[in-house]
Amino acid sequence: MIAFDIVLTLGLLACAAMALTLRDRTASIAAFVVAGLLIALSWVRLAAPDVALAEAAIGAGVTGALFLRSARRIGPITGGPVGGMSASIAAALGAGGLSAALFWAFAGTSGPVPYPPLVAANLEASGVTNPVTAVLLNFRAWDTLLEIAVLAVALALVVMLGPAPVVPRALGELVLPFARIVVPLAILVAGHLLWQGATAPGGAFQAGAVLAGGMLALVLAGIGPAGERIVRGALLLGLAGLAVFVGAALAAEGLTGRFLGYPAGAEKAWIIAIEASLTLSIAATLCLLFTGPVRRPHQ
Amino acid sequence: MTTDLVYHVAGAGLTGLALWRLATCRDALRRIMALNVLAIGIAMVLLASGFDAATGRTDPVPQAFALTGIVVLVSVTAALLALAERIGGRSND
Amino acid sequence: MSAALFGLGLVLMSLGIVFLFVAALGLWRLPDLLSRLHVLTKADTAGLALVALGAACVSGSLAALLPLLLCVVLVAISGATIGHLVARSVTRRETAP
Amino acid sequence: MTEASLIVSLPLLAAVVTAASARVARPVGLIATAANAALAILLARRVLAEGAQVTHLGGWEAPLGIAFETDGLAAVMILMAAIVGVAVAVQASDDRTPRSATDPGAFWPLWLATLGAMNALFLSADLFNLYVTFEILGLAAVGLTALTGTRRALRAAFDYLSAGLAGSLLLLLGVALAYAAAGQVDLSVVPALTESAQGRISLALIFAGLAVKAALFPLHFWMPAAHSSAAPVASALLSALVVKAAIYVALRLSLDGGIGAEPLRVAMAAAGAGAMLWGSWHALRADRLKLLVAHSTVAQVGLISLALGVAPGAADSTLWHAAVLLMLSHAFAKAAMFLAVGRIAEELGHDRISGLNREELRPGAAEFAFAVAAVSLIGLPPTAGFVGKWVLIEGLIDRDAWIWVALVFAGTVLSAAYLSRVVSRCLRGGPHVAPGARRPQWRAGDVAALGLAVSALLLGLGSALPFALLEITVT
Repeated sequence: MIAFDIVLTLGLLACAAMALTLRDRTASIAAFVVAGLLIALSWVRLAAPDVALAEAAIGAGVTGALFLRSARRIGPITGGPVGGMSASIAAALGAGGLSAALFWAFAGTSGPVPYPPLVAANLEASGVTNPVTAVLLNFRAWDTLLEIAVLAVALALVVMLGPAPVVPRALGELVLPFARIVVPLAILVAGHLLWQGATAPGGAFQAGAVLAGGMLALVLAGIGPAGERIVRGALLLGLAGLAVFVGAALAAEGLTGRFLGYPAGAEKAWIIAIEASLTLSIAATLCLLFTGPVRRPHQ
Repeated sequence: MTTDLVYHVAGAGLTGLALWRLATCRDALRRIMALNVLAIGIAMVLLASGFDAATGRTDPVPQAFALTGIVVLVSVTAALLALAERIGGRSND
Repeated sequence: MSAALFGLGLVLMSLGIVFLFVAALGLWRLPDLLSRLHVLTKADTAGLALVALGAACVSGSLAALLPLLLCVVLVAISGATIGHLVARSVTRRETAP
Repeated sequence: MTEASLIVSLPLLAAVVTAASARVARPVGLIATAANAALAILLARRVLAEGAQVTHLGGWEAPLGIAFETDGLAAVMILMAAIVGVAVAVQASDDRTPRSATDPGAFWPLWLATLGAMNALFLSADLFNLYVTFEILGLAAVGLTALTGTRRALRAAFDYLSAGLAGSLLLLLGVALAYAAAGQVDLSVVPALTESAQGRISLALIFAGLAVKAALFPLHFWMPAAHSSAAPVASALLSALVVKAAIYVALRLSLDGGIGAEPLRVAMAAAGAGAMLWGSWHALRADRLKLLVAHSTVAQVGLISLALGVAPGAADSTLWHAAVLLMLSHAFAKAAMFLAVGRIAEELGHDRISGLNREELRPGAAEFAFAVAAVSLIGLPPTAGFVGKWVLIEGLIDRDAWIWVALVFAGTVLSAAYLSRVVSRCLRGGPHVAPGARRPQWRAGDVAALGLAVSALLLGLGSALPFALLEITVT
């Protein structure tokens, strides 16, 4: 399998290099998305299927869509390189030296010690059997709560900046049936990912991203109700995730005396309930980060 | 030659590639993309460090870090792109 | 039985890879966008379906068949839709003044 | 409920409410800021009475879980954020203050998210968790920069966010290497990191990331534009608080690292000296008031970083206590200064230094607040700036570090020079003010600026309290 790893990483590096050097915006973004998918494959090879799912859905999917949206609005690549050929070569040498140093530093380390046995020993008490979900929603739930806060702040920021909203246009006869198949499937898959996250790869982030994909298919197909009230509802839904998570953390402290300490025996119920609300909130947030808020009247 | 070594090389390579681009390019969108590649490179060396070649398993804690990193990155990318659009858009009117 | 299934799976997967390879070749060699789209959508979908079918045979479980089937269906409909969208935007651009 | 969990939850909840409804944003924001100040005082009292506390979140002990370390240093920083926050909130709640052109209510969720992230950052005892708090802080701060919606502000915000993201990624790379080298990422691992080559590289990467975020010379390139083009309330927060978060983490790591972090401290001191000279030079040449104050932040951050760099870790606490006092003094004085500059610019209609003394306008409360804040920044008695510099120089003389003493003096003289450019113009009543000149009206902004400037003065007289708190620091 080493041969496969080598081919995969070579392809990955080639795609990343294309994404960062091609002069044509669309081609560069396409290379970026392909690189994202190859990275998801790399995560599978590194025995991290949870990360792979999130990378494919968020890293390649949502980020790629965001880039495509902005590329259309910003226009072609402007401004030459900084400095001339010699500056570029100097930068290349510097970056090459740095990455060699990094490789030396990372490859010279001995690998994991304390965490895996600790996670294994406490997995029973965490309420779920997928160790990654146990880390994300129980052992280090505070990290995850703050991560949801990052999403919420990004949402507030994008709403404040008010980029031009994405206007759905008539996209032809095939998009409607496409959406009709994909949207219910997305909801189904999201629900499945969410539920399965407790025991197998999956969870709120992956489910939320898939759900966001379905919602975007709806928006782009121009189906369903649109307008200020829907966007406002999506905004509230996006923000609600953080409120629910903080509320749950405080409620848990009220019950057990420990911030984010779920009551014994009911951990799984708490985790699934938090994850379910996070899924909806993440989906709404990702969707709004793409479509933007309603254009404000004074602009 | 083990799996994690291959990915250590690739992660370090992605990091270097991104740093080179950040140093030599002025285009806003491309810089944002380079930052994304940089984050991917970091996630790759992180996960490769957590990979245990003997058991074929990866430490769940860095997996959680990488997942958090992906979500944080998409948030910041969306904000950066919104800003870039406003800057680019304003110069036209 | 399982050995025969395994062999069949390998054959199907190889066939699928040939299809995908032909699609890639077509993408490289064919002259214009519409004919490229033509190979991409058809040969790709067929290639993927064959690979998935082969993988299902190799794994030999019905439970694995379901997600694979889902993959094939999703790729088929999204491939068709995207092909349609690309072709449409190209014809629009060409007919527009 | 403990103060620690409430003080991190409350601002985040309030941020959600204010983001959801612009109508209730102002009252909710004011109440939350006031409640945060009350909680900060309770927290500090508890630390004084019961000593440092460690809370294991969710009951999971580090390294598996994340711990809140509520000690004297954290309490002092939380109090600092709370006090500056109250003043800024008072100024922002004034209806007549010109605010965002993009969204009138947008200030409050961004400010409350900043507050929540800072409280979380000061309490956190985990490297990866620190990275996540920095991301919230960075995004919210960028939002504050872009608040005015002008093209210049948006461009500065973009540069700020990309520099901030690069800084965060350096930090993350350092954390990843710390994980690879030591297998865990809680702060107790820092001493072990100083013992291996990989660990030292990881700490260097983390410090480099922090230097970008603290705008430490020579990685300060993004800062003057961001701080001078933002709205006054935003500049006050960015300059007084957000920059301090990175300095705080550097201090924490330097204390935890002990003797092994010596090379990093030397680098910090050298960069600090460079920042002091560079920032002062540009402040001397600035033609706009806000730009002068922004460059002065570069210089002052340099002074603080110099003080942290020469402090020999936890063993001898005098020098780093002095550095913390300088941080507090700079937070109050610089916030007062930005708020005052906002008011001055509002009355004059511009912020060119050459046009500060106009015949038809008498100096008002804002000018007075600026002068008091300047006295504190320069370090004249009885201000906190004076006490901080006094303790610093005394400690440096004790160890015969005459070069550093000379640099601190040079920085002081330069700060006196560039600040007197403004103060001399502000406070001259004299013949060139016409007899019928009008006085500027009193506004909430004047009260906030004066309050902060006076706090910086009083802190000098009451510096026993922060010193008492700092004694209770876990290292």
